[in-house]
Amino acid sequence: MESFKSVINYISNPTILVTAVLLIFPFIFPPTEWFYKINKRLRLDKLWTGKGLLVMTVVTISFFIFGLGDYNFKSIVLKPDNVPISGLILLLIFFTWLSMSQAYKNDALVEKGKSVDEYYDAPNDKVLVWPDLVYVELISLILFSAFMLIWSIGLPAPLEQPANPAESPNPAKAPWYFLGLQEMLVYFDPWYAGVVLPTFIIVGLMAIPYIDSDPNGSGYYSYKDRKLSVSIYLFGWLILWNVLIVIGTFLRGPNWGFFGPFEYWDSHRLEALTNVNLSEFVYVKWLEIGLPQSILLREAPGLILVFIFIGVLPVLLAKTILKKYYEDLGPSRYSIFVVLMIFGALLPLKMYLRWLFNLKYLISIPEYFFNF
Amino acid sequence: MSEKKSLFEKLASGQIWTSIFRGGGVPRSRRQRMMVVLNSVFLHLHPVRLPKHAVKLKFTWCMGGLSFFIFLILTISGILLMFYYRPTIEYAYTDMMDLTEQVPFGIMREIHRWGAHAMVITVWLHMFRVFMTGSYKPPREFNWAIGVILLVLTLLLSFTGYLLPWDQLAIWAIAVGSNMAGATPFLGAEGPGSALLAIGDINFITKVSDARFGLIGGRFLGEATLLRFYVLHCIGLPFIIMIFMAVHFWRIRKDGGISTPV
Amino acid sequence: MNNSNNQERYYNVLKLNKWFALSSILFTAFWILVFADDFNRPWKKYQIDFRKIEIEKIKLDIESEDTALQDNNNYKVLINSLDKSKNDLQLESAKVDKINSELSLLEVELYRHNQNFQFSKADMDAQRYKYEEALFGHGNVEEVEKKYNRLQKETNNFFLIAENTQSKIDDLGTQLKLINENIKKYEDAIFSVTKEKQLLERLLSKLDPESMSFSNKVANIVRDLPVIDFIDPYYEVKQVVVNDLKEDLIYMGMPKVDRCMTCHVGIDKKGFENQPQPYTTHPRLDEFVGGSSPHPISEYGCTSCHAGRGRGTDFISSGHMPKDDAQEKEWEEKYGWEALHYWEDKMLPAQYAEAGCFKCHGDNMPVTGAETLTLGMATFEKAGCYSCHSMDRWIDTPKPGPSLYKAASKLDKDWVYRWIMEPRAFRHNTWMPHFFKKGNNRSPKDILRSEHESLAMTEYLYEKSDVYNLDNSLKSGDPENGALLVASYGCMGCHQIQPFQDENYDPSVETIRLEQGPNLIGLGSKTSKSWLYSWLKNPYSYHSGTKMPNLRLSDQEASDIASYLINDKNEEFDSVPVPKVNDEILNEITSDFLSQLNSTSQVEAELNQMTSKEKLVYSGEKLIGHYGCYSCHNIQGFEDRKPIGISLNAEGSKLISKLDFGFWHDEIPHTKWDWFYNKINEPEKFDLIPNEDGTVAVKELRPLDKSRMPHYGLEDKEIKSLVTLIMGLVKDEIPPSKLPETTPKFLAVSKGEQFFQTNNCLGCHKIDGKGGAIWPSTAEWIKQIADATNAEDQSLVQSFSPPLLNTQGRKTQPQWLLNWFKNISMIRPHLQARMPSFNFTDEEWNTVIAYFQYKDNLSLTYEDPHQFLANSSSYRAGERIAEMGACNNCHFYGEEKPKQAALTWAPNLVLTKERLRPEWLEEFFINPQEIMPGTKMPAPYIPTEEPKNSVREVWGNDVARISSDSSKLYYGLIDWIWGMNGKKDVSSIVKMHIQSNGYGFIIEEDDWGDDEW
Amino acid sequence: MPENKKTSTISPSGPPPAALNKADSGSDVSRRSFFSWLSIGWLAFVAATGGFFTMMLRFFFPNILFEPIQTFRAGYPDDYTVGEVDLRWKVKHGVWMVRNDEGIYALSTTCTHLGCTPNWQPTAKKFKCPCHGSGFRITGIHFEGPAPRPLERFKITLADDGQIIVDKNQKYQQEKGQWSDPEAFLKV
Repeated sequence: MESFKSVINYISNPTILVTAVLLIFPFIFPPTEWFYKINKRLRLDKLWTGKGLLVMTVVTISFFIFGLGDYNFKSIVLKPDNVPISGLILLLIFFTWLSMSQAYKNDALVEKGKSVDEYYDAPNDKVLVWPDLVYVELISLILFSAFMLIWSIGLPAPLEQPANPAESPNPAKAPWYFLGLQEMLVYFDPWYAGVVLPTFIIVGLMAIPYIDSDPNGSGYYSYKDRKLSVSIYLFGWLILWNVLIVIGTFLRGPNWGFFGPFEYWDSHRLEALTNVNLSEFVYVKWLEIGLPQSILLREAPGLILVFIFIGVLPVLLAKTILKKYYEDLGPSRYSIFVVLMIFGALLPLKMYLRWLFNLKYLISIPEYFFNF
Repeated sequence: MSEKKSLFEKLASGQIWTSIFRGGGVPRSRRQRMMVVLNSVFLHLHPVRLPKHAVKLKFTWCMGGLSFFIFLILTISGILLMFYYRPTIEYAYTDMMDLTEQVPFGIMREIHRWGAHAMVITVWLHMFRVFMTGSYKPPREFNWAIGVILLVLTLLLSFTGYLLPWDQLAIWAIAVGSNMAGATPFLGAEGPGSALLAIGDINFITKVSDARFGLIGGRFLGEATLLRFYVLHCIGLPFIIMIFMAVHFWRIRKDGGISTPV
Repeated sequence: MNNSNNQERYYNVLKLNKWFALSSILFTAFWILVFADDFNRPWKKYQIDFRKIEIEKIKLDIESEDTALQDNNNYKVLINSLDKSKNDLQLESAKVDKINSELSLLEVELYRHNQNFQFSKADMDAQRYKYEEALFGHGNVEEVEKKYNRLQKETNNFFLIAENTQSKIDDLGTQLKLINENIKKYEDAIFSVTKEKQLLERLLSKLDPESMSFSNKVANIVRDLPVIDFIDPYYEVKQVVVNDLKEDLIYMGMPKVDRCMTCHVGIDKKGFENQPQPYTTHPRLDEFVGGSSPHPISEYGCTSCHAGRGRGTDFISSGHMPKDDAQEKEWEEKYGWEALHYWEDKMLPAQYAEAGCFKCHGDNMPVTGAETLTLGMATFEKAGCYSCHSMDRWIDTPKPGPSLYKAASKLDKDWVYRWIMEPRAFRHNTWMPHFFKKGNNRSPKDILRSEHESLAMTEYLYEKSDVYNLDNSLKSGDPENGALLVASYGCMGCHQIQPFQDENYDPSVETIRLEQGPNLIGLGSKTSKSWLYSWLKNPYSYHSGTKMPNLRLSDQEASDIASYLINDKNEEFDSVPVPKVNDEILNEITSDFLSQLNSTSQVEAELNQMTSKEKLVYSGEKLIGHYGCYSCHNIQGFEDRKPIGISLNAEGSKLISKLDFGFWHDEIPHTKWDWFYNKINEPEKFDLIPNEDGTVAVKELRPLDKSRMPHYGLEDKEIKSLVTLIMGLVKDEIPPSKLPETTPKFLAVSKGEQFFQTNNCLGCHKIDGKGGAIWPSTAEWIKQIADATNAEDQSLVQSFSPPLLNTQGRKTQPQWLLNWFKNISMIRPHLQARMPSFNFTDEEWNTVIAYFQYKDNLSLTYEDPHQFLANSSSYRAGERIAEMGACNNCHFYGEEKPKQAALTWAPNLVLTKERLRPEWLEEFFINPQEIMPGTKMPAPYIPTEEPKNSVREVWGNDVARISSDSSKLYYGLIDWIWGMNGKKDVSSIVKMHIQSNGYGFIIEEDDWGDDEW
Repeated sequence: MPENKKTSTISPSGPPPAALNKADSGSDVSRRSFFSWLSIGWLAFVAATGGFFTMMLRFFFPNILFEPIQTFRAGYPDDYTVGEVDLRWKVKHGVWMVRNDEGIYALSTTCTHLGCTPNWQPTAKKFKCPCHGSGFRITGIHFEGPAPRPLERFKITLADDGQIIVDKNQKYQQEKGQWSDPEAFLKV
């Protein structure tokens, strides 16, 4: 039992968790034909059958039930504001399954040359709204209201000590839906994690219909025809966003240190902070000449690297791997798409740089609050 | 039939009823069923007829509808809470305690709080569903963008409401959030580039003039912050979100109703 | 037309475009106006002006600093030396460069080593946690421990390396420092000389655009531009928030916010004293506003004293109020001034500004520095306002008027009638107010009724009067001697004999002291000689609570004084006829009161039953109740009555809407203070109706409904002082942190001050320069017994007046003081004025003693008596000093009379050991003038400055041994005084001497002075 | 619009109807004014709207603030002795003022362990926390006991009149390398 817990504790470490997710993800949600074939070969599409749902649900629920036996797990999961997130996990599993199972079903129908489930022969196939839709809606609303009532009775809303601006709780956490952003603060400065990145997310989301110009797959669940777009979306939303929220909520304890779900939140625990800026790597560790006085010179390595990543890489990609997309999308759509992708990719990239090299910042100009 | 009308039927054919419900009577015929939707200010959000799959819960998950419904729940419970809550740092916390313990049906606070969480989740899932069915594709691109704005507004509504209990949970969550505003490039006192906006010895982006100040109304979280968040939460953001919701719903209909396979 | 119809148009779009453009332009223009309007704030011009004034001042200051520097030779020398050492440094530049390059290399190294150390330490710390966790049972101890030990070693190693590098750097740094030492030295020295100037220049560069760099010049303009003037404006609203002082919002208190300094920019800055308002410095920066004053602006704000609307930032909205009509005119022209509507708490005009002091310092008397308020409090107390208007502050103060329990034995009945009718006709400066012949009861009919009312009250007083057994030992007195005694025994500390009003009368706290007792004129009309004699012999036998003390007069003395005082009669007053009782009017008065409780028929019946006398007594009692006579006087049958007036506890906070301006709303400015002024000046004013021609009519009121508040005939200054006090009677709740600290000292001192005030101690004594109201009378007496020249000699007047009480606490032994208070004996042999015997309780005397003690920061009641050895060397030294100093010239040594004339006599030194504290004596010896300004006592001469040999020769060995130590010498003197024995009471000797030899005033020439000593 | 074009091309070929001609010339004039009026209109409208939004924005930055004042005036540099810890602001403001050879810094009196207030021990030249024995040197650097990091320093500047101003809003932590900030230390 204890060893199982410590295994869970171990593998829920962001390093391992994120790596695992990154590795497994493309096989479950294949972005390209190649992955798709392997997905089929590994019979991973079985996940989206009734049995798959059963397995996933049973595993998740039994994990929760098992976990609730543990004091530490219980005290975190049952914190009133964390309860919705547990619910969210279950809902996500269910709705991912729901959409994917329908998508795979439709894919199969399309493959057989049949029309998809949602296909209808306009206008004959229409039904009147009254009473079918209105009634269903009414029932949903009543059920939901009933659910809200029981939820409200069963779980009192939290009210902690009165506000004390002089003493911050450890850890101080943002509302759960922003914990993804707060988790990014570990790797980026607030100007990026808190301002620029959210702006990119919002803009990126709004830009989706303008970048994904493929008219296929409108109005019905499908996967095969939209592999890349769906997998990118699922990666961004399901993984980056929700997994970071889960990590931020359940696995971050005092001093924003990592704690496994069954670990005690010991505020005395220390983590060795040995992070180094790129400029220090270059000038102090390798060249042993000390940091130059001039800021530009000092940060030159980082600036060059970032320039290559943002300025040169898209061009290179357009010429090589992404040539097809470049041609499909045209220069303006392509550049928006690639910039968004690149900034999205910065996050995992920076994570790994931190984990592997203890890299603090690529560019560090604290004089102007500019750390990147 | 004409001899023996039930009480309800009598009522339904009377002047009062017919003046209120244009269609009159129980909608039985196809025409009546259409009219009932067309003639109701509330129901005519819907089209009269729909593709079959649009009625299927399996397809819609009812998440958009639920989001709107929760918004209504939050509006009502929020208005009720406003009767007992004073947004000052002297009273906010104690009013919250009294709401929990003394106010009749103080469960309104739980409904409001959990409703808020639920709304974030339903809006997310709604977006998820819309993406998975590819419903953002032309001609619905713009409505997707509106939807994204609605998502952001939902998060902001929840975020502004988070401060109002004025407990440790509230102010530190907002502190974490609002400190990020202080790091806005150029416009935040601790953001990159703000130091460049200076002439001579005068710095133009300081703690009393940056984005964070505009958000929280002070250098620290305090009275002004609480009031600002309260006004935004109760009036400002609901006002904006309602405008966008109206556009969102309007555009659903104008963009050809629920998305269908072409 | 046709065309547009085809396009389904009604309006011509081109026209609409024009309209659109025009309306948009209008819209934009108005937006610009909105911005201009918002930008244009009334306070800005004051800040702009003040900035100019400030720049001018700093420039002047810099100029004067410059001239000072130019005259400073040291400065020139320093500059030269600095240049020289800089040149010297040039020679060593190679060495410096070498060190610098070494340093930069080492610093890189140190950076690396430090980082290694820090990272390794971070690892070690993390590992230590793991190690401890392992010890707790989570993990493999051995493995973790091994790693931990390895890291520990590594960390230590890195630390040593880093430290080593650091010490190398330090060495080089020291070398550099040594090379630069001289330069630094001179630079520091120059800096300390020019610091003032540099500061001023720095300040100027922040203020004066001409002294700014170009970019700052731009910034200076940009920062105050519209819209962005929130970022870091120069011109801004300044404010002070005082959370624990509350703005009185009638139904609740809100934290005080004062923005006065937004326009009064210089209020807390020194050096703008001569600028006009609003730029001037606060006139009492040491007391108020200043950061180190007891009332710093950050903790008290402005309106907590001055009142007004502190949040306002323009002239009108801040609630400025003019001090008089002229100022009102001026403001109306200059600012379009009008009174601030809807704000109760308007700013106090200059003459009432001290009202603000009362709410915190009301327990003190006097309120130091607040002359008007103090006069107001003294007047309030003297006039006995508190007895009708009950007040918490004066709840324990005795009634101000004389007791009338035994009135019949004291007063002539007709006199009483006339007195009630018109007190000031008998005594022009009496504090007994006029109830009759006021504006609202001046008609012949009213006067007739008033006469009967007076008769009735007189009748009641006589009917109910107790018996007083007169002292029968009255002798035939000598009025001339009586007059002399009155002048010399100290009567004039509390009384005056002033037949006529002084034309230069200027009411002050001092003049009120002289009115503690009545002006002793016309006593022959008022009372009898035998009563006066009995009263003088023992006032307490007549009324145990009287403030008049017992002067321990002999029978002869008392007879003399009585016969002197009784001689004065007021013939004019005596000639006022006493009317016969008119039954009709008496019935009317009686029935007015009877009908308050009874029906008309009952009243009739009652009236018919009563005799005329019964009616007089009955209505007399009712009238005394009606007019509230019992509030000030002890009157039989009114012991438990409550006072008739409203409480004034929070009168200053009363809403102005609750003050009835009657028909005077156009004549009297609509302010609280003007209402109060008029109410005090002419209490019946609001019963009157002003006519166009300046005459007044009286409102239609029944006699008992008329305003009863009596007329005091006060001077303008007195009324203003009273208004100041009343404006200070506010309900504000002041937190303890803002009040004067209620230390035992504070409590004792304020209690003592009040006791002194109530009992008029300062009528005779002077303490810290205040009091001594008796001095002019003393001078008058000296003129009588000597001549005008002597009377003008202030030191002489001082020496014949009751003693100063400076340092009284340090001076006397408390136990002796208490005994002496209770059993007075002579101390100053030459003094005629005598300390009277008061029948205070021990508690009251302790109030006085505690006041003295705490005032002098002493809290020890019991002290060891001074120890000394008679005939010790020290004692003998003292003896010698006394001899040399000829103490015997003035002081009694027991029975041994002083050598000089009685004029200069001083206390018997035998008394000293039980009376004084040696510590104080030493202080006194060192500088008598400092402690008792004007004293005749010289500092005893001691030979501290003289060479030992000559001291030995002249002063003897005992003094020489300690001649360099003044303290030892003084203590020798003290020892000697303590060793003195002999007769304590020398009063009979003194009496005999003065009777036979007189005082020995030097009448012809005025060469009496310090030279003799 | 194309109609207009047509008429103007037609007109030279035949005698144009007077009315049409009139309308044409009129529309030519008004066309020019059409652009100018409309553009002026829009320009003004946009400016006015800009004014409105500027007002909205400015509205959120009040002219006065009601925040507790965290700064205090700590007298003149000369009031402090070199090498000594000044205790005069300890109780009122929670600040130790220390002057060394080069300048003055303001140390927070809050122990970084659990927030007790250490005492300055002049003989041992250290701040010693009475709660758990943490020790700090005169610089504020911790050297004994459980304190995890050095004491914090406050922002210290010189006012225009030469007085020291300590601003407790701004903290400088040594472990973050902030002590080298020019405002963490007042050079005298």
